[in-house]
Amino acid sequence: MSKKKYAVAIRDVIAEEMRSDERVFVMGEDIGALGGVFGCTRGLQKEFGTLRVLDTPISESGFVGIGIGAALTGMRPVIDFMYLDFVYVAMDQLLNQAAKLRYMYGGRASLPLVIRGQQGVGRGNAGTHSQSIEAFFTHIPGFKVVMPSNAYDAAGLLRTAIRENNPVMFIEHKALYIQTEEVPDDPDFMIPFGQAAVKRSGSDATIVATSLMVSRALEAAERLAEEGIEVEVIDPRTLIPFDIDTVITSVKKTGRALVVHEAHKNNGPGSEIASQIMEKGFRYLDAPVARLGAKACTLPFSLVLENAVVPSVEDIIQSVHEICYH
Amino acid sequence: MSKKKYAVAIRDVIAEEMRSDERVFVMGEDIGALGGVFGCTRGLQKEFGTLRVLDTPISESGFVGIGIGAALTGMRPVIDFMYLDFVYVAMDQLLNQAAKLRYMYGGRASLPLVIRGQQGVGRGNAGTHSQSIEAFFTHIPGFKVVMPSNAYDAAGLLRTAIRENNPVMFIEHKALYIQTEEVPDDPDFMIPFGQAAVKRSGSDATIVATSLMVSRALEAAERLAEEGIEVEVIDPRTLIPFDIDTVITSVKKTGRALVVHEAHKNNGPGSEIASQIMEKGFRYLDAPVARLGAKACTLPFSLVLENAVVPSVEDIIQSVHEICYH
Amino acid sequence: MDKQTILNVHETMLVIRKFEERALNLFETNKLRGSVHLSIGQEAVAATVGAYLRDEDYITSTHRGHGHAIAKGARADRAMAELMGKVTGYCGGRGGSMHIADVDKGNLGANAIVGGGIPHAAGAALSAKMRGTDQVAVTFFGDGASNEGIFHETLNMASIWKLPVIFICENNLYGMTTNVERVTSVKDIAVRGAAYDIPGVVVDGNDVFSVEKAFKKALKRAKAGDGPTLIEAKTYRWKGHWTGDPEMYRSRDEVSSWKEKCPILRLEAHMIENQLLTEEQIRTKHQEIDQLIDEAERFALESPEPDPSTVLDNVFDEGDQ
Amino acid sequence: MDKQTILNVHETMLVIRKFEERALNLFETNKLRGSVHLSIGQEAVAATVGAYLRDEDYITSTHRGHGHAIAKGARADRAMAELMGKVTGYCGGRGGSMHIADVDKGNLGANAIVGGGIPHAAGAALSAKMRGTDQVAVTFFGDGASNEGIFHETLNMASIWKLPVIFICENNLYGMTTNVERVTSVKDIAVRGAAYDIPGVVVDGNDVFSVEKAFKKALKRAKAGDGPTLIEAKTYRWKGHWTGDPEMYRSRDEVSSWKEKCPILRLEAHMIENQLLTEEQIRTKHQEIDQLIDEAERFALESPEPDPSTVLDNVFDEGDQ
Ligand SMILES: Cc1ncc(C[n+]2csc(CCOP(=O)(O)OP(=O)(O)O)c2C)c(N)n1
Ligand SMILES: Cc1ncc(C[n+]2csc(CCOP(=O)(O)OP(=O)(O)O)c2C)c(N)n1
Ligand SMILES: [Mg+2]
Ligand SMILES: [Mg+2]
Repeated sequence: MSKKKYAVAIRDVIAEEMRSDERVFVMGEDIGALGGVFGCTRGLQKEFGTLRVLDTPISESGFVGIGIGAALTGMRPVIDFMYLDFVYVAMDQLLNQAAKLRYMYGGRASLPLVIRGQQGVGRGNAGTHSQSIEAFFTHIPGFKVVMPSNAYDAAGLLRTAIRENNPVMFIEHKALYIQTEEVPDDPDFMIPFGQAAVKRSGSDATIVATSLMVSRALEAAERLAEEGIEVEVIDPRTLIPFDIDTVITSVKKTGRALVVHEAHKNNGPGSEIASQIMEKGFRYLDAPVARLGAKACTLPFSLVLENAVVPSVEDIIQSVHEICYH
Repeated sequence: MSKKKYAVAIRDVIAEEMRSDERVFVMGEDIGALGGVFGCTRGLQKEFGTLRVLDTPISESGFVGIGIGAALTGMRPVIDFMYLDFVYVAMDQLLNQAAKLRYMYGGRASLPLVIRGQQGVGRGNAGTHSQSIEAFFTHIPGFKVVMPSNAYDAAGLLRTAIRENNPVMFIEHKALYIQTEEVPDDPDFMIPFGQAAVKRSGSDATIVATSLMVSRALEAAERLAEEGIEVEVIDPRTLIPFDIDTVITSVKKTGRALVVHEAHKNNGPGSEIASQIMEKGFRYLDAPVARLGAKACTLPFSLVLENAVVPSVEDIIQSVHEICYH
Repeated sequence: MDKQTILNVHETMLVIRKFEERALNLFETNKLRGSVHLSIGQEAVAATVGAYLRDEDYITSTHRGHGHAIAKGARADRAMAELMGKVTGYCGGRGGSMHIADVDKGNLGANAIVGGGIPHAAGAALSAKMRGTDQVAVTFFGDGASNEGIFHETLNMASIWKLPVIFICENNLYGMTTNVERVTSVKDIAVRGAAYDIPGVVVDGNDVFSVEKAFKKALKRAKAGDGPTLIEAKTYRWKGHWTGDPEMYRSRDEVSSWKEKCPILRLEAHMIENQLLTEEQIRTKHQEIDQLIDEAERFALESPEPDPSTVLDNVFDEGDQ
Repeated sequence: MDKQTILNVHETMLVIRKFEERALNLFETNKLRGSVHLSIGQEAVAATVGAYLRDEDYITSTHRGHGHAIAKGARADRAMAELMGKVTGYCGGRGGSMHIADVDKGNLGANAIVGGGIPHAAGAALSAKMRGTDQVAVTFFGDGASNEGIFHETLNMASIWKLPVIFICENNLYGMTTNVERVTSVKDIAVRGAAYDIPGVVVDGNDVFSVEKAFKKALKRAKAGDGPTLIEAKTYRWKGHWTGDPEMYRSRDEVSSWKEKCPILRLEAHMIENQLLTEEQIRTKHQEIDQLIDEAERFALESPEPDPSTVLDNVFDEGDQ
């Protein structure tokens, strides 16, 4: 085990995979000399050269397409998106191409392709640099969708992603990069997709939380414990595939559930999770499944406004109260 | 009243609005001489000239952006998308720009902009020409989202859309263009956004269905009536804003609900609707809210496969059985 | 072009022509459905390029892609089966006409999104460069596609990274119903190469020798590590954009003037003149290909429909890497 | 350039320079946060263009947009308030530095997406053409933005429709940390105009007269209905891409050589030489602007934060059309 920052855990896994597999390469904007805006590719260009750590022009649609062509022909690209919000300019290559080609080709091609990027609030970047947009990739079939909430998971899931034969959206969070955790040194340390982590156990309510919201849910749980409400907190870690079994097992016990994410509540990933909990756990539910997500407006620049949009610890506590005293 | 095809109803409203408001113009690919692949702009270029019925190059991202610039400066563009699947190449201009500019500018700008396009199955166009993708626009705030299921609604809602001061996604269905209905001749006939239509009343279960699925739901309802199950069928007509009140009123009566759409079930618009029904109608529910949508795979070309992916009348009947005999 | 290559190109053109004529016929008799875009009249481009590519080289193609697939070695029977959505088709009926692919044989796929396949070829070229092979990638696209942003982005990257990729724009004068001049700011799309420091060259797309000359030069340049070339082949599609197109955007005269420039008749005249084949031998060749297409049609018609219970297969690759 | 215009341009440059120096200072003392991109060193472009635009003309801008906004008439106080997210800011604190807009005054907005604002200017130009006015639209963007697809798409449409729009590429040699040469296939981005039949011209972006000459010509062309012009202004940003940029991608020497080409000092030398202002008068002008910026800072600091209960306002325009 070594204590590592989330960003460093990511960098190290990329480096190790590049060392052990010549087909792995990274491409993106400002990943070379700078090592990425968040340091996730720091030092790699020095070690692997300018071809395997390929600085691109500001041409996201084009370079995602180039990554697809490379993935179809024997390479394993890891594409760096700096801010995930920029995927909008490359959406066709992601959702009409990467997600669909294998299926449309009757399974006669594979696309080992990782798209990495960070999202969320935390740096005052305003509306087009603070979004949480995993729902696009949970809606259109073809991507695995990964959302590590800590350095340990980031390392284990990223290695799985790079060794996976399918397109993976690997969604980091800008506010987590400096988060530190013990990370295994095992160069084959992997966390399988589709296995939720129960971060805290409890008998009164279940919270399903992703990414940055996991820590807020845990903080809310501590405070709720003081009033005698014991909350179970589950981090699904991957949205596609989604470990509904662990969630239902918990709901069987608690009878109450809240889903919390930073993406907009309206038609957000929580809508799917809440619907599945209802479908598979209806008879255990003592209250409707609650959802928390960003309010239905663009993320504002002002910090006081931003704080009013994204779920806070207080919002989570209040929501748990509502489902517990339903 | 005049009997009109859905496509003609759309064409006529555009023409009338162009006659009465000089600021309205249309742009898109092959809309001029051809009048659009589905005839929705037929004859307009002859009447209004090549500037107000502007044929564009195949540059969707650019021309949506040009529409935005025109909308910000006093015009009211109606942009034709031929196949809505092509919005992926223009997603940044839609979701980071059109949806957000007014908010990011502190409300000091308006964007009267209609994006029209058709989606869905029906012509054997395979994976990138058969999708139903309204969920993108219900998730990212900033668009009104309209899904007319018949010529009457298409006319009334399109006029509202063109006179609206906000970006509107006006989502047609390729299989509905030849559907015929009585349409009012009143040049001010408008249907307000956010008012669901109860297409059939019933006491045993509520079906919320959109677009092409409305007719399938009605057909299923007729067949279910034969077995004594009376289904209420609600067409929300607009997803943003969404008329949850009409749905809850129905669920109060029936205690059971099914949501049916052609978009993928996973994280589809039905997830949001089902979650809202649970949140606001939990105590009336005798069964979990069921959802039907396209299966979690790319739309296949083969007709037998396509039919296996999109909800059929039989699927709807089966789903209603499940919630009724829960 | 040596004799054998000429014979190959001639045969490929015949297969494309007759395959598509048959597809049209099957469409009109309701034996196949969906979007079927024919390249009849444009065969010289695909056939000539295909003749100079090896199995290990790559192509990407468009919605109008039957010709490119055949020129890259696709079998008429499996291609026809795909047009009918049959399980024996190249994509098992999942893709249809607009997505015929054979990745193992270097056909990275037709693409129903205009411009969508352009960067895939550049990516295959990057991959070849990274893997240290001498493979070359070719991407076919239309005049209309040259106005999509992805054309611009890809040419720039191909140039700065000196990728072994060849951009072939088949300028058939129309994007759907729209004349290229009405929507494209330059007369020759080839001049856009200069915006990326890429040589741009215009060729007669109905003349195999004109295509050959430019393509060979581009191949040499690509293999030498000097980077991409943009070739604009001026040509014409004889049929409507889609089956059923009323074609009100062009005159009968225009169509028939281009039919006079038929690339197949032109090559056949050359073959006769240079005594490569007699008229008799050409007629025999036509009959051979007719039989091949009959066989392809029979194969496709007799092939089974996909099994609906397999519809969720192959969303993901569940195998080991 | 007549005397009054020179004085205006000089004043505008000073406001931009001092506004941004102050913004940097406020950022470093934690009085403002977020993404703040400074155009210090590039002021000549914005100020000169702004001097020739009327209120009714339009601009669109970028993440590095303070200068463009000020040159189009933005008040320093409301702009500074926006950088602090205050309710008195141009966007009521919703947009921040990267989205300053004043649509009624023709500033259609800064844009945090590289290339995102380019088509908006073309759209405003189309709108002017449709409404029959003689308004002109200008879009500013960087060297990096010229590799985005939307640049290509917009230039093509602007050309075919002969829109009164002027494309101004501020080539400051870097996109973030990346030297333009490493990612751009041509030395002069201006040559890309030819790919759209648009005149492309390179100017010295640190020299107001060089910018003036090209811009006036472009204005004339636009107003005559002859269509767009692409102007590439070679310039340099003195500060890091973002506040805190370690700037390992360029040498101190390079930075100081460009500081010697300071557009403000250059214009001031010209003014003294031509007796437009004395050194004394210039000093007084500087003090005046310092005071303006002091005032702007005070205004911004004293302005209230937005009320969180208003956060859902203005997603939609609920008013009549
Ligand atoms: C992104 C996108 N926009 C529009 C279309 C609809 N469309 C299909 S083919 C076509 C015309 C293409 O013209 P061109 O590139 O010249 O190719 P050609 O059909 O002439 O071979 C259009 C507009 C599409 N498939 N994809
Ligand atoms: C679509 C998109 N991709 C990437 C970015 C991140 N980004 C912000 S500024 C910038 C560099 C822009 O360079 P240039 O266009 O030369 O403008 P400059 O910053 O030099 O003024 C990048 C890559 C972005 N904001 N939007
Ligand atoms: Mg064409
Ligand atoms: Mg720059």
